[in-house]
Amino acid sequence: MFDDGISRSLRGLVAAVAVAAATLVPALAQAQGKEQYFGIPSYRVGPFAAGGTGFFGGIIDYLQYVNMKEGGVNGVQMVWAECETEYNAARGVECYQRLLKKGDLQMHIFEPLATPIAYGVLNRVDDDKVVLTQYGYGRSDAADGRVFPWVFSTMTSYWSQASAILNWISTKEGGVDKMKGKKIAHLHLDSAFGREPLPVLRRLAKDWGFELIEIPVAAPGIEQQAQWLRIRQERADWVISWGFGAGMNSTAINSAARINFPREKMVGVWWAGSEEDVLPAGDAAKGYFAAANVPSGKQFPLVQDIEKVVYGAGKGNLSDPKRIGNIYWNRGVTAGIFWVEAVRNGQRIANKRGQMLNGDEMRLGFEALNLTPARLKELGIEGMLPSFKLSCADHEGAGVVKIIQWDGAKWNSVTPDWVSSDRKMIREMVEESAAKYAAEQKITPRKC
Amino acid sequence: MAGFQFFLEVLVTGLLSGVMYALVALGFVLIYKASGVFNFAQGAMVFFAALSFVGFMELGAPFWLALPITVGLMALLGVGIERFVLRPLVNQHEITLLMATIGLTFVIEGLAQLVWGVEVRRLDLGIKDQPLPWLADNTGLFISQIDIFAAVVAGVLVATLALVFSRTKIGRALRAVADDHAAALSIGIPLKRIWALVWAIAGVVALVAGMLWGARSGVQFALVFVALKALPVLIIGGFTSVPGVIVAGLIVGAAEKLAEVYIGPMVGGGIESWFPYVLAILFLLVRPEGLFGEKIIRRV
Amino acid sequence: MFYREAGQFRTSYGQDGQIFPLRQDRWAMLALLAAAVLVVPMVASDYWLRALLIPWLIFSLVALGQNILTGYAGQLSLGSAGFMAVGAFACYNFMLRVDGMPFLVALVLSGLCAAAVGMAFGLPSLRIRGLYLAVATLAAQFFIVWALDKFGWFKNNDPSGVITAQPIVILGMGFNTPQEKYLLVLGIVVVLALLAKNMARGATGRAWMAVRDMDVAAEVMGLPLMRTKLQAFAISSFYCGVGGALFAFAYLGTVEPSAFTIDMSFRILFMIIIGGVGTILGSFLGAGFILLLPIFLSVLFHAVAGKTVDASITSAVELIVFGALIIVFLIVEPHGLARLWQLTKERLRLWPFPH
Amino acid sequence: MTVQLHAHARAFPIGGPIVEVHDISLNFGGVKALTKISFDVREHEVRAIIGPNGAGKSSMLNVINGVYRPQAGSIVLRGERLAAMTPRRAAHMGIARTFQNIALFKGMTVLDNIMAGSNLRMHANFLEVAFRLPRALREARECREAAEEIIEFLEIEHIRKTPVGRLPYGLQKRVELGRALAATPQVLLLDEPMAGMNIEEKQDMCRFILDVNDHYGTTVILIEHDMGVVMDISDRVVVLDYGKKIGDGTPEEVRSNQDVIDAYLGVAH
Repeated sequence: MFDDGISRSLRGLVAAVAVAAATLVPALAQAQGKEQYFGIPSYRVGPFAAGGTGFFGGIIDYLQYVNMKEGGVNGVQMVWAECETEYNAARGVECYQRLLKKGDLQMHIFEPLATPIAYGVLNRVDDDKVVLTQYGYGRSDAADGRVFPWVFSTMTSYWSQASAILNWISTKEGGVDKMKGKKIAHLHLDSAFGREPLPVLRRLAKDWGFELIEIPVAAPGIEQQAQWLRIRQERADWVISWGFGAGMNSTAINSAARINFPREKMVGVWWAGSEEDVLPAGDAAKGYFAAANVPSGKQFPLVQDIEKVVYGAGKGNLSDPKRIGNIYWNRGVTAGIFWVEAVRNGQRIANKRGQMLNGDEMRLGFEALNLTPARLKELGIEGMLPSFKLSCADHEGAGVVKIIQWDGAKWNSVTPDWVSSDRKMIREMVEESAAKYAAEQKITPRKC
Repeated sequence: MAGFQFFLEVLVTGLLSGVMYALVALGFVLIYKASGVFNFAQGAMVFFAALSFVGFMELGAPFWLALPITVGLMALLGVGIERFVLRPLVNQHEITLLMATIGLTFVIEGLAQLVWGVEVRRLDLGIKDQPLPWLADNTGLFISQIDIFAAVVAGVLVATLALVFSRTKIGRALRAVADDHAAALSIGIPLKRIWALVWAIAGVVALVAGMLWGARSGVQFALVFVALKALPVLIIGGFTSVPGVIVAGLIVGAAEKLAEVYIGPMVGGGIESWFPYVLAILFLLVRPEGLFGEKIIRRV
Repeated sequence: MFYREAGQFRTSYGQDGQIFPLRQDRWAMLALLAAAVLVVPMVASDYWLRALLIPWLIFSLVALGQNILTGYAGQLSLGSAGFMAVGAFACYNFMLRVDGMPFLVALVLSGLCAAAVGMAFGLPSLRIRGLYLAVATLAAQFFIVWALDKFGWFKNNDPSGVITAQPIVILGMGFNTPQEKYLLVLGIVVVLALLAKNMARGATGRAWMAVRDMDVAAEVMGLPLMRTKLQAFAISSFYCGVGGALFAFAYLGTVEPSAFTIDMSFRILFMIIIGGVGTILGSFLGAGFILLLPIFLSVLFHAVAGKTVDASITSAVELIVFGALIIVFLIVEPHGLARLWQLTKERLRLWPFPH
Repeated sequence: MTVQLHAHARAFPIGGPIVEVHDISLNFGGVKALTKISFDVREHEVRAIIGPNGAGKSSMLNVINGVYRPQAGSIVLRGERLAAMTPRRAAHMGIARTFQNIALFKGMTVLDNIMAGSNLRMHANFLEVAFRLPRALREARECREAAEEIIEFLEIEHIRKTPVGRLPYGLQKRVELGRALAATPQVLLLDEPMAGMNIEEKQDMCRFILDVNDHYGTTVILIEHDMGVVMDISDRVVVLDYGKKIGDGTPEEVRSNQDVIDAYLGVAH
């Protein structure tokens, strides 16, 4: 990872780092035997640390579980190294580069759970042969695998989510035809993330004839008085709360309470749908809805088994085991499942059973992701993930969400089955946007 | 709803938010007045204070116990900062001091997350964050109880501080220090002790602000950002004036809310992030020394 | 013994005014440059080039800009990241909308855009000074990011609200590999640093410092305060703008406006305070310190405690140590690394015969 | 103390009025600093302004080179009537000055301070400087040469490269004089050039002032407390008291002026 020659030629400048590098070598030495290596760019400090510790904790716990339960994938141990990104692009890129190599091991999957970092490495993954997964964030048009061979917006993109949320609202209202004349406020963080679903919302507003009220909130969003006064003045029927960070989301709920806006008419994006997002609001959050790509809870056999096997052996990653089964951790576990499934597929496809995979094989393995109902049952995660499969062209797969509701103590799924998005419409928009990107970047889409 | 009533509502909400800003800005002023340090760590102190308070309560301490403990802790923190960060830096350039306090921000943030973890917590002061029923029924104005509570607390706090400064011996010493360090020293005022005291007080003010903000939007890292809300208040009010920040807080709060509601939609909204700063600049161009700040006369 | 000026006489004012009056310094500098150009690209790993050296050079450039404004002209500003953003997005749009636009021209133009914006936000400096000005310049930081974020045109209406830098091609030669990008950035930074040095030690620099040290006296000598201050803002912003463009094109590749955070502005100011206010060298040292220290800490902590201690703890401790080190440094050497370097040199001159 | 006074014939005989002050009134928010002050300064002469503390001496200088703007009255500079003077205008019209409490550029070396003094003769813009184009280089060399000449004249070669902040008070005063001279002024305003100096330093300073006056023919307007010095080196003296002019004339005349004696010489100094 650190090159001796360079540390010599630059001793004066950064001898310090070189020293660190030296001390690091023993840590690398233990990388022997058959191991599949993963880099984990976590963020455990800063405004989003609550999510970071949960999500990356989940991934680590699952990898740990696979090792302990079945001795890895066909005997290949899962190993990983962690790096603190502070949810910051520059730090994230440094982590990416640092994690890329671990001794003679190579990183083949990168999941920063941070849009700025994902963008920071977007242009590097092709050369480095790294699969960049954006689990529920990032470019929606990355769903087009022909333009983005190495980038995956698995399993549901922002666009699909927006469409799915509206589908659910329409069913609550009693059908799409009932949506005419309704007022839906899109309360969003005033950033690229907040504006991403606008194309979908605007289009559906036109098609369905409801009125879309776009209300941005300046970061960090702990002041929303003005916005909610507007919502009240406009007499919105529904509010889609497209926020990020516990500060903004709990404030949104509180502010709704301040004007007696019914929480049962609020639907949060999945970054506004974790325990951390509603707890600070207290009782005000009762009845608040949110979209979820993964529901919370310990009812899933896998979750219970991880608690038994991993935490039972005191090898758990969460400092507070009470957080097992909550949204971010569950999401992390499923992300881990994607990785391990990709490894299984890769070994099968490249028929390198029980051997390490290289970047291309990992990519093929991920692209071959196919979670059939049977497979979900095997894994013990029925209802935790939808059944979906990826393909060369389709890097999104599911495009569905579950709607969950906060009862004051925990999240409950109000939709037993997954709410689907308008797959056809979204796909059109994805391909259009991806084509524009390809043209701008002079990329020739690959054939599928 | 009637246009004017809505305007009124926006205005009142804005004024009440302004009180919250002023509460944070107060800590800055106290320290700047006494030691000429622009303490950027105030935001982190707010976060740390609230987090500690909730932390102690989670450890089982009842409210009436957690409060004094946290007060003590904050006082201790303040004294410690004065002793180990600012005393060694005394007589340094103001930029150096500012930078030191930003470094301090990292330390406090790290400390808070190290000790209490990163989980988001809620703080229940027993006051509902819901509109006052009778006000809503009679006037149709929706004003949150906690905002009014916050306004009252802020008022009490300022009043007490004003009293302490004007009536007590310490207060007089404090004002002497604020006016002229050298002179204060010469008449035998223990400068260091005064500074330590001020830092302690600032710590307590941070606690109050932290509890109110925490009760509104949860006790969590985002609290450090309230400092950014306080800065424009500070320039408008003047770094050295307690009444200044109160008035400025009201101005900023009201102006930013009105702007967001009435100007925002025209430019796509979300202008709260910068509007107060632009307001502050315009203000400065008219009154470079701020609302109540001493006029700077520069002799040749 | 070897670092001695004995026997070196300056016979003309021209010689006396050189950047490196001492022969040894000139050689050392040339050697360093030669190594940077010839050796580094050969031996440096991708990690070093892409994650450390390129960002270090870019931030040195930005710190240089901040130093011109704050260190030389004495105007405390917290808008640097905002001006970087202007440069980055300007460069992207020039490349996008003018086909056949040469990269270097786009780079200069984006610098000029930043300079224009910088001057606009520098206007308050004519009435406000010190911390008040610092807080006022935050308006630049927030407003610029907001505007770039808000209006799709700046990002060619990308649905994700990001720009993806076009590939760099100069005279038909593409700069794609880390080595090539590193050399490009190095070249630009060296040239701009040289120009900055010339300004700083010339009449321009004297005017800046005069305004910084005693503006009334400067005015009485006939120095136009307004023009001098705005000039400093413009030049400083130009450097920030070019730095921002390189940040997008040679470093990150895909950027969203919110990547240019207020935190970045603070760190840039840190760079010059730690490195040395009013020194060119300090900008480089400071950028290295602020950029590499956290990385060094995290590498170190993972090496030492990575396997045993919970990562949440190490991350928090990293933060604490980083802040503490900065404070300690400010206490120990308020004049920055450059001053430290200067002192060691003065000792060397006497070595081995201390007086 | 005694200094050889204009023993030889002056290289620059005293000419007509170069600065005329007409009915200048200045007040800071009610407080009257100057009331209806009028006097003139002839070319090449050394003109002193004396008076007790708070007599408005410094204010008078500040009015002359436009730092303060008088409420009433006007200034005539080389026959040109100026209602409002600005510091820059004054500088461009050949007025340079030193300050009562030293206003040097603390962060810069002696050399840089003095070179900065001649900025009005630097015409190269920042780009020329950055790229070291011919004009910039030429001006830099000339500026340096001029500065060295002044440094030699003021006998401060040994501290050429020292940051002025580190210098003793007396030397700082001298450097400040040097910085003013670098502008090659026609009129030189000196605000208490000898305040807080010991005898030798004062003698040196007197010598420099007279030499400047002799060699360059620079008109000097100076404020000074030390009566001895004033009487020795100045051709004519204006006496101010509480913002009013109470005396004007040669040192001898002033010395014998009753008002002056009462108001000024009377009080112990």
